[in-house]
Amino acid sequence: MNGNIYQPVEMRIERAKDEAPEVRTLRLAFAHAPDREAFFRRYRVGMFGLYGVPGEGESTFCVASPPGRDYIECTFRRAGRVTAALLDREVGHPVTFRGPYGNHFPIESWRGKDLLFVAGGIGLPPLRSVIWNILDRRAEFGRVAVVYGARTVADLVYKDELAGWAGRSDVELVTTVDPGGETPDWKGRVGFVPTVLKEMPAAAPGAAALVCGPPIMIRLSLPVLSGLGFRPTAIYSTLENRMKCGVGKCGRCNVGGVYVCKDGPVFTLEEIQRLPQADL
Amino acid sequence: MKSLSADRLQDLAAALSAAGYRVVAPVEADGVVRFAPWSPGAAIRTDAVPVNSLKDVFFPPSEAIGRWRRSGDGFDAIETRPEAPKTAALAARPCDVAALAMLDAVFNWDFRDSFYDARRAATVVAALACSEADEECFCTSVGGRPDAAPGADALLRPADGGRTLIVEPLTDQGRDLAAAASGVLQDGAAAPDAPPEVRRRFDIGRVGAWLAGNFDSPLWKELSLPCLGCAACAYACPACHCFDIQDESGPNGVVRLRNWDACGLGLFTLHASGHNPRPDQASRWRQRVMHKLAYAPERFKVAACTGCGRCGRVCPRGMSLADTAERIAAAAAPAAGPAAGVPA
Amino acid sequence: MSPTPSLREDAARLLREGRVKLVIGYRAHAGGGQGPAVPEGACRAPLAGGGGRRPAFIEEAHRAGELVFDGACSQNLAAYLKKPEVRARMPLAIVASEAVGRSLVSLAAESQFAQGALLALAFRGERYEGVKEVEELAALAREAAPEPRRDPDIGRRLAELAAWPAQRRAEWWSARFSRCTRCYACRAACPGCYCQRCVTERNVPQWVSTAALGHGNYAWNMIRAFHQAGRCTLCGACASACPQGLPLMLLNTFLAAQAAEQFDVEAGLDPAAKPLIGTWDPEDDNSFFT
Amino acid sequence: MSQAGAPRITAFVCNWCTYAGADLAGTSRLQYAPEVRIVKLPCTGRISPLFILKAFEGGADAVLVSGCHPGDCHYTSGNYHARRRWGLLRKLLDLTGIDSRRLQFSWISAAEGQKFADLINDLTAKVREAGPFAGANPARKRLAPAPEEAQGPRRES
Repeated sequence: MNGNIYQPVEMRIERAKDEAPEVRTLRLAFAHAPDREAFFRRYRVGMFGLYGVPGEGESTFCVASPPGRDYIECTFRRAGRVTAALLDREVGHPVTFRGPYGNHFPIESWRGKDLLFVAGGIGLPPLRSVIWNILDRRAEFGRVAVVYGARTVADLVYKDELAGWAGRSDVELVTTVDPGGETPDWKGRVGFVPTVLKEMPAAAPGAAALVCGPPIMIRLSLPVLSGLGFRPTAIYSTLENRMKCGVGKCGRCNVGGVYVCKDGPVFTLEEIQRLPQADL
Repeated sequence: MKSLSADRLQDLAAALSAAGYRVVAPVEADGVVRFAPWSPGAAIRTDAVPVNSLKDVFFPPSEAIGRWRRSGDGFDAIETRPEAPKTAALAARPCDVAALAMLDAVFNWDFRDSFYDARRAATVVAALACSEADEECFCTSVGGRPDAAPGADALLRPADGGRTLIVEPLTDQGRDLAAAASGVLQDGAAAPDAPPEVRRRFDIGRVGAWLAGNFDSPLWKELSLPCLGCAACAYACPACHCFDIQDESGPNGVVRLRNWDACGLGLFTLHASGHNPRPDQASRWRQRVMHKLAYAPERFKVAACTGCGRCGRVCPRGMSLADTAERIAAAAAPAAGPAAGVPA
Repeated sequence: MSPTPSLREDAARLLREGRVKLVIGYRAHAGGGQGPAVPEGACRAPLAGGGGRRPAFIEEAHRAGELVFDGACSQNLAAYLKKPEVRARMPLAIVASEAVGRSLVSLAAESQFAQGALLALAFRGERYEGVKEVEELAALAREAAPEPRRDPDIGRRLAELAAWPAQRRAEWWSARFSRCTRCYACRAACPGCYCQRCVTERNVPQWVSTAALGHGNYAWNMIRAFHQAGRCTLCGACASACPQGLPLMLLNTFLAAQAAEQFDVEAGLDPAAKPLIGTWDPEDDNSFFT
Repeated sequence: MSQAGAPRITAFVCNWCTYAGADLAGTSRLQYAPEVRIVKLPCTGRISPLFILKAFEGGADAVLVSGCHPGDCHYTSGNYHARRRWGLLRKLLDLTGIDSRRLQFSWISAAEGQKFADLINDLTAKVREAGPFAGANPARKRLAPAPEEAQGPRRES
């Protein structure tokens, strides 16, 4: 039991899909079956991993795909050295992975309950794993509504999946783009997420809301969610602090008494509000 | 009672070296006393607090934690093991030994860090009780004392006015060490010297109470103004343990290194997007103080400060954790008693 | 007569009249005293504690009485001009020893603060010279040091090094650089190291390894010194700040001497000086080219 | 071709003069030592001290920096700027153990193919005489990614 906890496993890029400008989804297959089994034994939606290219480093993103697949997916935007290196890798190339790390959404406690997903831009990936996890077990949950917005139509990620969800009768999907971001053939809404969110039905008893996106969107959405009847203990989000180790050692993600990599990344609004200097 | 003439510490080191230990001790090079590998002939300095701490033995400034060989478009991982030779750390100060509780906790609280653990397991720590304290020392303010080193494997206690060191084994490893050095140890009584007086600078309880409610205090800005944002304090600190992970490549392969890092450096929390949740030195200095005296006690039940005073000794601007804690304790004072000016 | 009363009066007046928002100076450390004698080699940056002197940041006239000045005020306060928190309080005044004064002149030459944004409460030795604009500070500096001042001891050590074979020099420096922990106290303490993002923190590509290992430490110490060539005023702040006691002043003095010898440049004397690196002369030394 | 003990020489050259000179040496079929690796930059003004340090870090036995003669810079003054930097840098590196046998500077025009070939031959001979730098190089990266890499033959890359 004295292995190197910083040693990643080898993955192979199975598919690469450009979602939006400089935003790509990689589907990664485990090079070795025991690594895959170990991963899926522990993986629950909300957890994150460190994706790497030896020589460039590792970068932290959520796992954007649900359990029950034989691969994992991540969606990221070009930001620094590691994401640039990941974007350079092609299908068939190996990359490295460590994880899953962190806590997860309390999905079992939501059985029979309504769920409202609120996402902006590149904030959809952390919720996408939850949405698919729910859809995989659709009958166990109540109503599922998704409000998703981006600055422009081009910035919407998972466009194919959005089309798929729009066509389902058991998912209520509202997509919106910021004013000025629409295209002539845009069929969705025009307006900011918090504005569109106001039109959603009030929370049913036990309903949970999951919010992920730019800080300003989250900040403005919270009062709207309160207005809809969601209590701070029923609103969930994920924190994206900078991390290096992912395993509660390097100190980078420490905020207040919390190590985001261990105690998070999933927090309720109530927990986030107790953190000092939370970015909300 | 086993003891050793104080001027025979080098002989003790030599005996341990002959017994297969790598000896690490305070030795001087170029006018600076550092905790470093001892080599025959080097004087072991017990009169000066080394500029670096015992931490370096277990958690070096840079070490490899991963290796790959390139092959085509891919990489072959090469197993990377810690370098952990059998080591004796001699004459570590009680404050340095006390910090091991913090390091042990963070490197093992969930995932176990095999690099740290291997060296911890391979190292026997023989502490040296202090016979002097300077104005930066404040172990007694954070629950420590200069003449006891819980967590050490053995204690060298000055006696007979500094002429003798009593060797007190505290663990089996310490007894092994004493056995390995039996040739240079003598039997007989010695009178332990009185420990030095280490001034109590602040009430840790009062500081903790203030920290709990003053995250947004304007005092942070004031306290942090002299700070220039380097990592001298953190790297000298026996309990600071933050690190960075960086890859270094060559034509044939890659080494992944873990390098020390510090919350006082502006880039520590800078996101690739350009956003920085700790955008100024006030928030960074607050993080350092909070982490040591509030977050670590809350999470690990141990303060990440043992009062060694190195931060005050190395800071280019003469700042120190003790000064900050003193200021905080003073700020907390009015609230501790009946609030002044408030009608009963 | 002690200079302190007039220093305090000037500082209070500048604040009261609203000419500056902040005065940066020195105060006595509350803990006070020199403490017990420190054994040779003990953990202590030589000037860090500064004989019980600490930086003081005074924003209210009534606090000007905290200011002190004497020979123990050795920290180079010009380094604070790097801090955004300090820059936000311009115009400001700085208590300027000769060393601080030269740093300020050098920073003025590099356009690091706007005209009128900074006044100096200038000292020559321990004699108070009054409130000075940068040009007057430069005149003081030229008057105080008509000839370049170099530490003769450092000169001797450099001559000794120069006489060694290259391999011995490499080994000698490697042994010293091996102690560098990359705490960047040298950079932090230096008024001239004001890049918002230091070259060692640029990682695309990573030119300077951040590892505290031989190659990273060599590259870092070379680049730090080289970036100061022709700019360093030899105040010694970097060397005083170095917890490991690295002989940084050997590098700085060597480069300052080279700058003087090759290009007739002496930093910190002329606020209108053109930067050494960044300008050129067709007559520059060409002898090392084949 | 690479052989054990062959000196590794990195040459940073400008695009307009020295690279063209090297090209001329090639098209003129002049023989010169093959150990030099040429890195072409737009101008000597672009050759940062960091490049030179990086070359030594990576194990160069010597570094050559070469560009247009003074007055001939394609960008008017790039080589003048560079000359000033190197006047200081080479002294600093010399002080710390990288002496002038390991770091050389030259001006070679597009017409000077013969000068380029001669220089490379001369430099190579000098570096051979000085011997491998590895042991004494203060800038050298001494991290072995693979344990066997340290002893293994250098790979052509």
